[in-house]
Amino acid sequence: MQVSVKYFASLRELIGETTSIIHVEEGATVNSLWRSIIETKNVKFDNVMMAVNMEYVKSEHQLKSGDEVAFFPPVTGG
Amino acid sequence: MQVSVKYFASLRELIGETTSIIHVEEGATVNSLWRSIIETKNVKFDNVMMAVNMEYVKSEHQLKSGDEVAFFPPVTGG
Amino acid sequence: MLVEIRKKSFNAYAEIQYYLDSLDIAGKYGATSNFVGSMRDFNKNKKVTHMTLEHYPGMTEKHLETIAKESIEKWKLLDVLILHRIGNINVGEDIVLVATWSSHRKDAFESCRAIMEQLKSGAPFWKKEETSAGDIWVEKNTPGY
Amino acid sequence: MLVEIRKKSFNAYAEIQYYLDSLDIAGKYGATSNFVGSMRDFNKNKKVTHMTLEHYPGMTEKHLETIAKESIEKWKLLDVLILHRIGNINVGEDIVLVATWSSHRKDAFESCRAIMEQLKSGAPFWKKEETSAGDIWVEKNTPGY
Repeated sequence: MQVSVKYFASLRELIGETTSIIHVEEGATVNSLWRSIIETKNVKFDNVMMAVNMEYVKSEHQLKSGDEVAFFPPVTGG
Repeated sequence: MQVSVKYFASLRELIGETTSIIHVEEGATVNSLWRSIIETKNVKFDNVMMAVNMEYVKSEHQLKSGDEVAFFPPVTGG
Repeated sequence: MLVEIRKKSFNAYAEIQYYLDSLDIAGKYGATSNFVGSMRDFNKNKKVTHMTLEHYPGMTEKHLETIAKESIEKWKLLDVLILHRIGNINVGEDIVLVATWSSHRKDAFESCRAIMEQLKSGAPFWKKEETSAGDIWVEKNTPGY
Repeated sequence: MLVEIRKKSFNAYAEIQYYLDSLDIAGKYGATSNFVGSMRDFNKNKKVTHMTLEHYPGMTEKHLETIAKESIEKWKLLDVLILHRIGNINVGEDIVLVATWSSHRKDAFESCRAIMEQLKSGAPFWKKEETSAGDIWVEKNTPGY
């Protein structure tokens, strides 16, 4: 199945992409997706925050086809 | 010696005066002045607050000639 | 620092902007906390139509200035503004305005709230409300914490 | 309740007044608490000349609306206004505005501060500062309590 993935701020610059469509296996979690991304891109990134369909999720959250997944650093607004 | 005495708000209405000049004995305290006022005026008033020369004082504060003494109810500004 | 007792009604936000424009602290402050107290049309389930605010000329100003000065020192504030109405007040009008400017939000929030609590518990003001049950001196302020 | 993300600079006090004028709560609220966060020209002893604020379109608005709604319920607020800048920000400009209207000051103060803390810790915004030491993503917000 496919999910769309967004990156923001310093992570967006590190990955060099804003959005991409990624194939994942049935049963994949947001964390397994994250692991495969940093392995493929060969990058290191601490304290990543994860959202699915614009809601924060835990790393063990299971993905569904068509999900919008977002990875980003700690937020610094306000 | 003499001191000037001011009353505010509900106490001003109860006493029926805004300001008066009162004779006190040497060594009088703000509390002894207050006692003599409520006795003379024959009134009862709970929770009075006391200030001398525009600073809050304790009831045992000793008066000096020419002091500006103020008695008033709990404050309700803001 | 500015502390003022006002006989006429004021617009809180115009006052903050006007005072801020007179300062030279842009880029220095990161946090502003404001509190505006306004006149309600009810108090303890009674309808209130009008209010009169009495103060102790001289002591009130002195007391508020001490609160402002001590707050600037305690929280290392860049500036403080305190305005307070006296006299006849209509429903919906602003009664009190406190604004504090600081580098960081913690100091701005804490100082603004602390100034309000000190003002409420110590500054010599007294409210008399015209209510459906007659004219009544407010006996005490509600707790703020 | 209004939550808005703004690309252009805004004047915090004009915005509060404009929003308040659109409401019909005069006489109902006794307490307004406002917080304004503004851009400083320094951060951790570095000179900052400019800032860019990135957000997550869609999620940021949704997240702020949830914070506002939950606060209205928790503190029984009469209204809430949240504005937040994105894009290019100059020194001295306002970044965030939170206003809460309540019957009593305790609820106004607590809700305004809590909204700011929730916004700071959870709303998807990211600051990049142009400093004397180069362009730097701000790594984390300073604690607010």
